This record gives sequence, C-alpha cells and structure tokens, in this order.
Amino acid sequence: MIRVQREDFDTGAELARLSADNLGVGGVAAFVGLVRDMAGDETLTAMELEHYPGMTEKALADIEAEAKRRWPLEASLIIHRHGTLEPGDRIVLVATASAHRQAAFEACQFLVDWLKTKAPFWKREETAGGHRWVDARSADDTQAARWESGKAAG
Amino acid sequence: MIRVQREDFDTGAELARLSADNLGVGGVAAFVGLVRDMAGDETLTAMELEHYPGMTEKALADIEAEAKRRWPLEASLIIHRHGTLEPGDRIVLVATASAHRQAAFEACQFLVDWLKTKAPFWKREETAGGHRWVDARSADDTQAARWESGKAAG
Amino acid sequence: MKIVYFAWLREKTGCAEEEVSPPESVTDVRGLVEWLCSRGDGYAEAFADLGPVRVAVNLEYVKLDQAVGPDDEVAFFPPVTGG
Amino acid sequence: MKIVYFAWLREKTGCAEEEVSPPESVTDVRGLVEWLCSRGDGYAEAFADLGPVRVAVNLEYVKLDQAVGPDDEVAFFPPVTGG
Repeated sequence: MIRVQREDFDTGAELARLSADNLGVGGVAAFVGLVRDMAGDETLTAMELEHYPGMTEKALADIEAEAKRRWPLEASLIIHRHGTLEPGDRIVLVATASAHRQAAFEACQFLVDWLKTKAPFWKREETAGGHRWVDARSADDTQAARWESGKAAG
Repeated sequence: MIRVQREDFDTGAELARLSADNLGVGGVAAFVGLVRDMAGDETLTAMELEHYPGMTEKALADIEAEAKRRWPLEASLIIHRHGTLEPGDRIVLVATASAHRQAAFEACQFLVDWLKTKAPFWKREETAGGHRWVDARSADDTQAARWESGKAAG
Repeated sequence: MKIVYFAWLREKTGCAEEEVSPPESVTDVRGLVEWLCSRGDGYAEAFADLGPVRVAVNLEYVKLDQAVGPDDEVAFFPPVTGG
Repeated sequence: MKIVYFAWLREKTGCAEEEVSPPESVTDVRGLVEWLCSRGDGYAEAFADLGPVRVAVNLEYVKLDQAVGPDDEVAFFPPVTGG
C-alpha cells in the first residue's frame, strides 16, 4: 500500500492494520523517518518537501512491487508526507509484514534504501540564513546499490 | 529501556516516546513480533511464554548496553511479554532511535537477533493435540552469530 | 509537449510547468534541453551542468538520448532526497 | 543453594524452585547435576542428555565446570526461544 499525503499518520494504527486479520504474520519491521533540527551546522526551522505527483506514486508502487518479488511479504506499506514539516515531525513510514523476521527486516531496509534514491521527493531546508535544497548523499547511493544485484541479501 | 510484562503495549505511543523531546533523532527502526496461528502443521490455539524473572531483565539490559556500545543510538526500547498469548497477539517490541537510519536498522536487528538467543524466554505451543515446547532454531543461532565479531555490520 | 521542473530547476527556470512546441529538429531529450536553453538565461543556468539533472519522460527515468514527441510529459529535476 | 528450573526441565523434575543442601563433595555445576540425578527419576530424565541444557549461576550463563556454593542461585533451562 502506497500513500503520499500532507497529513501526519498514526504509526501504531498503521502497523496494527498491516497484520490485522492475517494470523500468518510473525513479524512486522518498520522505519519512521523524522525531521531533525540540524541542517549542516545550522538550526533547521522548517523543511519543505516537494514531490512529483503521479510519478511519486508510480515510483513507490514499483519499489513496493520489487520488494514483494524478492521477499515473501504478507503486506507492506509506504506513507510519505510532503509539504511543510518542522523538526520532530514524521516524514515517512515504511513497514513490512512477513511470516519470518528476516524477510521483514530486509524488505523494509530495501524499501527505505530504494525510496531514498528513486522516489521523486526533494527536501528544502529552511534556516535563519535562508533556504537550501538538500544534496543527494553518495552514502544513499551506496546503500541502494547493495540491492542492485536483484538478490535478497544475507 | 527494558520492560517485561504480561500486558499488551501501544506500539505507536512507545515509538513516539522514543523520539519525543529529541530533535536529533532522524530515524526510528522497529520490530514487532506476533503470535502466528501455525505450530508446525497444526493450528495453534495458544502460546505460553515462560521466563526467568530477574535474569530476563538483566539479559535484556546487557543486550541493550551492547547495542549502545556498538551504534550511536539516541534511545532504544525492548518490551517483551510473558504469560498466555493468542494468535495475532503482540509478543515483543524492539525499537531503536538514531540520527541516521543505518545505525537504527542495524541496532534493531542486532537486538532482536541477540534477544532470540540470549534472553531467558521459552515458548510453549498449545494445539488440539496437546502442548509442545518450541525448539530453538539453528537459524536463530546463525543470525545471532553474525554479530559475534563485535563489529557493526556493513 | 508538457515540461515540468522541480526543486532548484523550477527555481532557476522560474517555471513549474509549461506547454511547449519545439521545432521538428528536436527529437530527443538532449535536443530538447539545447532548445530550452535558447529560451532564456534562467534555462541556460538551470541546464549549465547536466551532471546533477535527472530526466523522466511519462513518469519513467530516462537518459538524454531518449526520444520525445508532442504528446510526452518531460520532467527535469535534481537527484532525489526523500525518505 | 537455590535451584530453579524452567520449561521442560521444570516439567520433568516436577519442580520450579527448591532449596537444596548438597554434600561438600559437590563443588561445581557438573557435580551438582550428578547429585540432583540421584534424587529421583524425574531429575535423571531431565538431565539424561546435557546437550540441550543451559545453566545460569546468579543470573549469568555458565559452563558445567563453574564452581557453585551454598549462597548461589543455579538455574537449569533449555535453549531460549523468546522474541
């Protein structure tokens, strides 16, 4: 399931829904991304999250389909917010449900890694000094590249 | 933070608490373990979780301290239930908060892997055919052994 | 042809979205970028270095040699930074 | 000396917890197990195969050659299966 929205989400309710009515789920792995208060050396006052409506949903659905191809998932969920966020706000929830924990963990990490390098979102940090578009991190490319072989990792 | 309890827990509230008042947290990784409805080929009617009061808390605190030694965590949480559980019930919540997602993910997985092989809990499955103590899985030992070198994995 | 711009490409071109009718000589993304650059300083500045520019045609990532035509939606944006 | 048993070791010995006073010749866990086995069929059955038996003394995992004395708490249990 994919959702792109301005509104916050209820992490507990979303995770509970992922395994509701499915007694084959043994583990749910989840990641919640939050806005930190630092932008480099400066204090972040706000973060603007821009995205490409239409392509975002398609990119996330493609990533989710790839995870389901690689791991035996009972369910998965990506919720990504856009718009203006403040330090401490939730940005993203990625969650996976599987019979076994290792599949859930790996698929969750895969989804986050690929989302960070493939889904068309852009962060703009606002500080007292003005605003600045966040640069893509080469570490994120490295993380994402781990999964390029098409194999589930160890 | 360690909690061993009979009562269920509120996943959303627990995860929110982990990053509350700490604007340096960029990511929270979490794992929720659930009771499945299968015990081998049989339908599970209930699961009894026995533990060793005193040693459980100590073992979990040791595991958590080791995770904090290995990764730069802002916070961590292990809640493990005991007593009688039914299919679909939550058993365990493991969560880690860090500035960066990779540390949160790795530490969360480490905590679950070590908890599974070091914390004194025992599961007894109840089916129509009677009851049976769950055997330790060699796969769990393999998972846990990944972390024995004392190094954070890649 | 519909063109959309995001993040600093939107700011530099001063445009979020526009309908354009490039000449018939424009057949691929590279030709489209060259033609767009001729339309003003903001465009020339936005596309001065194509290294950090990503392109999608009809919501799919493509390379500069991707063919484009009148019915396509072409998007220009920097490397993504979500999550 | 306090002895505690968990899971099927508790069921086989028929005992969750007991205070015992083994003879002075019992100085380590291995000796303690041998002495416990002499106390009844349930004990002998529980400890027939020590392969799947784990031991903790004063809440720490130990091996069979761990020294034990009157003030210790000794726990016997199978490999753990929590999480």
